[in-house]
Amino acid sequence: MTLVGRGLVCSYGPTRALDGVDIVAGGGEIVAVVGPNGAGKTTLLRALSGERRPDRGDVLLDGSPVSGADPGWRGRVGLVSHRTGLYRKLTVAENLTFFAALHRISDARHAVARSLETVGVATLAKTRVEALSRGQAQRVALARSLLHDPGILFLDEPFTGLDPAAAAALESTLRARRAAGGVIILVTHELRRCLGLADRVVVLQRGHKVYDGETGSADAADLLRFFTATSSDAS
Amino acid sequence: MTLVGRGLVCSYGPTRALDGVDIVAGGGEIVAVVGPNGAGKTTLLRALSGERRPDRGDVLLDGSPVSGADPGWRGRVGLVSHRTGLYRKLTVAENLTFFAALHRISDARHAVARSLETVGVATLAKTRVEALSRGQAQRVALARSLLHDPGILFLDEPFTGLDPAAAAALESTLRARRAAGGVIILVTHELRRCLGLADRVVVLQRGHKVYDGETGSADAADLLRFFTATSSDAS
Amino acid sequence: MSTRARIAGLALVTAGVATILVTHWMMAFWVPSEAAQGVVQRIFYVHVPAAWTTFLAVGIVALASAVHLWLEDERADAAAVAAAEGALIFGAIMLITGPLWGRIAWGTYWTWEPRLTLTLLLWFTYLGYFLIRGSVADPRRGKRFAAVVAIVGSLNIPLIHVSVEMFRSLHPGPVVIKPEGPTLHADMLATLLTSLAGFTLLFLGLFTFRYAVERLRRRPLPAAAGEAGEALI
Amino acid sequence: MSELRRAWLITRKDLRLEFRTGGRLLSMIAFVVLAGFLFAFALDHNLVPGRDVAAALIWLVILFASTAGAGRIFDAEEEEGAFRHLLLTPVSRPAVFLGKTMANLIVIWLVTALTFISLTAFLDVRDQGSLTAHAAVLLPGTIGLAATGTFFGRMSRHSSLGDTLLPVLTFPLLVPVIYLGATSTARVLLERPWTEISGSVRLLWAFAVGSVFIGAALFRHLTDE
Amino acid sequence: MSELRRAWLITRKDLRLEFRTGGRLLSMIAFVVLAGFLFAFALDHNLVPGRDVAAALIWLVILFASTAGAGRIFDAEEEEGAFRHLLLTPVSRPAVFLGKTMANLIVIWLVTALTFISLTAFLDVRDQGSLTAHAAVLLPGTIGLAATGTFFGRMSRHSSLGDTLLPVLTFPLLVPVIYLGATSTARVLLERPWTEISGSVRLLWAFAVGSVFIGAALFRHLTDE
Ligand code: HEM
Ligand SMILES: Nc1ncnc2c1ncn2[C@@H]1O[C@H](COP(=O)(O)OP(=O)(O)OP(=O)(O)O)[C@@H](O)[C@H]1O
Ligand SMILES: Nc1ncnc2c1ncn2[C@@H]1O[C@H](COP(=O)(O)OP(=O)(O)OP(=O)(O)O)[C@@H](O)[C@H]1O
Ligand SMILES: [Mg+2]
Ligand SMILES: [Mg+2]
Repeated sequence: MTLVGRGLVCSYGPTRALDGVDIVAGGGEIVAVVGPNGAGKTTLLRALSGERRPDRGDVLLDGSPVSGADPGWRGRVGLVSHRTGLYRKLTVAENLTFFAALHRISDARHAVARSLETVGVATLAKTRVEALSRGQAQRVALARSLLHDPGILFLDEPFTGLDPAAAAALESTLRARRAAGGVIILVTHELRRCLGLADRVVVLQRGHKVYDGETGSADAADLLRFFTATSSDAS
Repeated sequence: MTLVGRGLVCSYGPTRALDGVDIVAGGGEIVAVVGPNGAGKTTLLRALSGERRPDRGDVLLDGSPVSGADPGWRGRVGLVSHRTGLYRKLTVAENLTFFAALHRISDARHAVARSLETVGVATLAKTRVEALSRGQAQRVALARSLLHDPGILFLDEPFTGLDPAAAAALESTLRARRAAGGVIILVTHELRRCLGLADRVVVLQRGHKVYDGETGSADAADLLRFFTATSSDAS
Repeated sequence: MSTRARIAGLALVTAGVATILVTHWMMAFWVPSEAAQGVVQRIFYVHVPAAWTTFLAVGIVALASAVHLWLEDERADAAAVAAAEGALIFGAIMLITGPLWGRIAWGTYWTWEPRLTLTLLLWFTYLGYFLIRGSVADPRRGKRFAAVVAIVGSLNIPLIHVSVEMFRSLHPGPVVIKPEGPTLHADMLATLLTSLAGFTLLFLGLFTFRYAVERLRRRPLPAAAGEAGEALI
Repeated sequence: MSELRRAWLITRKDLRLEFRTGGRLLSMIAFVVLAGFLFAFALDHNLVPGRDVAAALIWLVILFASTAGAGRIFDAEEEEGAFRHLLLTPVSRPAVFLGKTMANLIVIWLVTALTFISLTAFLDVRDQGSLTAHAAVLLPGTIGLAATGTFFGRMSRHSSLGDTLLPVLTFPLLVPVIYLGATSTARVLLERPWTEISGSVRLLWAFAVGSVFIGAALFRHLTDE
Repeated sequence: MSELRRAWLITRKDLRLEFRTGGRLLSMIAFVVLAGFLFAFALDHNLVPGRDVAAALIWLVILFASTAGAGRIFDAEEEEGAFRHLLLTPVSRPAVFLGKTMANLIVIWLVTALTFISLTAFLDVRDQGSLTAHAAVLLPGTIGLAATGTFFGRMSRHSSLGDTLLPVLTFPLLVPVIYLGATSTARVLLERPWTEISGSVRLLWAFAVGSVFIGAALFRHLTDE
């Protein structure tokens, strides 16, 4: 399984958030996407997941184009975004059960319980989301993205608000999914963590890809310098 | 200048989010508050800032009680919270000018320009907040909290969404404010950063304070182990 | 404090009940019947004092609530709660006697005309007063919230009073409280005032009792060791 | 079949949110009852019999419920950005549209029922017209308005231009519906024979079926970027 | 003085948000014009002259504007949690209340003006009553409704049960206002002498002043926890 973004261009009105970005993510690989604020990372995930059709370029899975209009594709994708994407007035369990049903999960109750277990909030199942702390809500958002066991995961700063234990648990979950052959694209600002966790790192800057390489290679340290040196302004 | 929270108890219905917490923060000191998700860190900031009156206990500044009902106190406080607290349909400059005027800042235009400069989003002044990336919005939220040059800063995971450059800039801003004698209370999950930056660290767990000590002392390493070991569940 | 309150409450309730018994005697044997309605009109001596006592109680709730909001004094809140219960009780008497009278005078128990509707809403507001205290998560916030409800709800009283003139209304207009002075037979007025005195005394007695009980309930319990230690910090 | 079940899941979720929030429903209830009061007291019943304004008032309230609903039906979806996650599940766009329309419709029905009660209480519009006949007129009318509300509600969320365009777009659609509905209801109130009404009702059904189908078919253009 | 200036800043900010969002204003405009249409077509003008329902309709629309506004006036504040930051500035609570009430009021005025235009166009209510007299009635009425709307709008945000109580609390306050307003406007339409109206207008002013003052005084209990 290989996910490819080819020549992706995305604009918001006059702003070109992505300006011809190519990205490849193989199965069993964690690709980290880093870059200064406003570089276009979130936009890249939106384009890859099919949420937003790119103005130019296409997204291919194993060579054939995919689109957000295709339910088959949507069923294989998991997403964590900047906001939790939960209904505040519903309880944790109601939220997850709802999404599980839309994902046609047969044994929804069991899937919900298991995914809550994974992120360590099983005892909060009957709490309304509005009564959760930031980190608890983030855990539930993670649980939702894993609910249907998606082959392809898009994670936009998933460590936001997680305490060290939850972050470690998430890391090991991601490692396990990598071992199972999943495609994982991870946006983060924590360079240390991403160098430890990811197999490859892509650096975006003003909508362009400026670096793409293995994290193990010697370039990694350069990358860190390179990245911190050039990102002094977010605009 | 010394800010003291004494015997703070805060409940949300049956949930006791804070259960008798004492905290002291002197001028020229950065106090980090850490702890697992749901430990009560955000609630502690809400109680200290006067946004929520504690069920029991009180908050004292230099020995005299303060309350959110007192405009004088509110004028001295800066706050960054989990959400940006900006108006999405207003531009960055409109947001900041509005808050500057409510803070009775005489030269609002200049103050706004300067604080946008500090966080590196000066060129985005005329952009609406809804068109910002997560990190750009976080920078604006930081600019707002610094606008009126507050003596007391409450920062709830202020590094969320910031790229390494912005995070470094924030660290140096905080150091400068510490040098100027400000009180800074910083909630974060990034232990490494907080050990490097803060003078003292307070660990909360299930609404109780379980540790309080200098970051420089030998206990810091223990603390790290202690904290990561006991925070396996958020609920 | 609490013994004194008990004695005062008992005295007031006794006086109230005695006066009400006198009223009943007056109603039964002394006061002349009204020309148009006959005997039925005598329910007037229960209905109107009940209404006015309700107003008094609501006034006390609003006043005490305002004081509570202003000074955050627990005693004011206790007084508000005690008076609010009185408002519910005497409001219920008014809302029961009114329809009974209406069944005979108007041929219907109830109609959606302004005074009746507003009176019913007034009663619901003070039912809500209790619901809200219990249902807001933070009890202190619940109290303040209820106080706001009580104050806003009390604005209803002047409206109820003038509603008869403002709208086309079935309900009779003022016969006692009006600029020209009462237009009521002297004996009827005397009976009414006696009854009013009885209701007021009874209300004040119940109020004193309930206030004392509320104060007792809120006194911090002789706490377990841990609790007490915590309170000392 | 199973897409219909999923649509129903969305309806149930929306209704749950609606009842837990309360805001919209309660402000409508307040509005309906106050409207009843207002017309009951403000009109001189010797000059204007309640029945004559009842039909217009019923449709005004239905219009209000669907107008107010149109903007708000997507509020809870956007609160924490849940809608993009909903759209990222394999659920089909017509199912999303139907689910939301159904939720909208049920709220409109509740408000309509309340309007009848309020009118009976305040305007003395009692025992006028058979309930079946009223339902026969209201059913297609409310379905049409609910579907249009959902569609344009999403449209106004979707683009800032859509918002400004909204009245311009909705008017030509809504005016005939409201007109047909109000005149039919007035005739039902006067207990006129069904043949006088059936033509309008047929048109209302055409509008209802049309807006549901067209809405379901076009909805994906409002959700997929 | 300077608190008033700050209140005005809040008003300006709210209006700016209102116009940039458009939703509320536009759905009200749609509603107003459709209401005009509806009554124009639905009523038999030989039986019911437009003038007789015009007064009730005007007040119904004002009521709608303030009811719909009541819940929504705090929506933009909560979208990204801005309100707690606003409350954390040294601005006084009465200033916040006044600022929001003023914004609410201006929107209500716009909608009212539009209603007059729409009624003139559709119901043939032309040249009836002097504009000054209409304004003299509408001014206190709308002030009172705007203040009540702001107050209860915040209250319903604050507690879940408060929401359920809302209609019960608002009714007794709103019913007399609506009634006084509608009857006075009707008399202005009939060009009755001012003495027939002045009593009601005085009561409306009492309500307006009372609700602004009480709202300003109690608002802090709805904002500070
Ligand atoms: C059906 C439910 C009724 C309710 C809720 C009700 C309520 C009230 C209230 C609240 C008052 C006090 C008003 C004030 O003094 O400002 C009052 C007074 C009075 N009611 Fe009723 N009432 C009802 C039925 C009736 C009926 C059927 C009659 C007689 C036909 C009646 C006759 C009176 C009279 C004579 C007064 C004293 C008026 C005055 O002097 O102010 N009521 N009622
Ligand atoms: N809805 C929008 N409308 C207009 N411009 C937008 C919008 N969203 C993002 N942008 C702009 O597009 C650019 C890229 O945004 P994007 O959110 O992809 O950045 P990012 O790399 O995710 O940044 P961050 O690290 O801050 O999350 C930024 O300049 C931003 O201002
Ligand atoms: N509005 C609320 N209603 C009810 N319970 C709440 C509410 N907010 C927080 N809680 C509960 O109070 C506890 C403390 O929450 P708080 O937000 O203070 O935690 P935190 O330490 O900031 O956690 P995090 O690291 O996840 O941000 C949690 O158990 C949470 O579920
Ligand atoms: Mg981003
Ligand atoms: Mg927190």
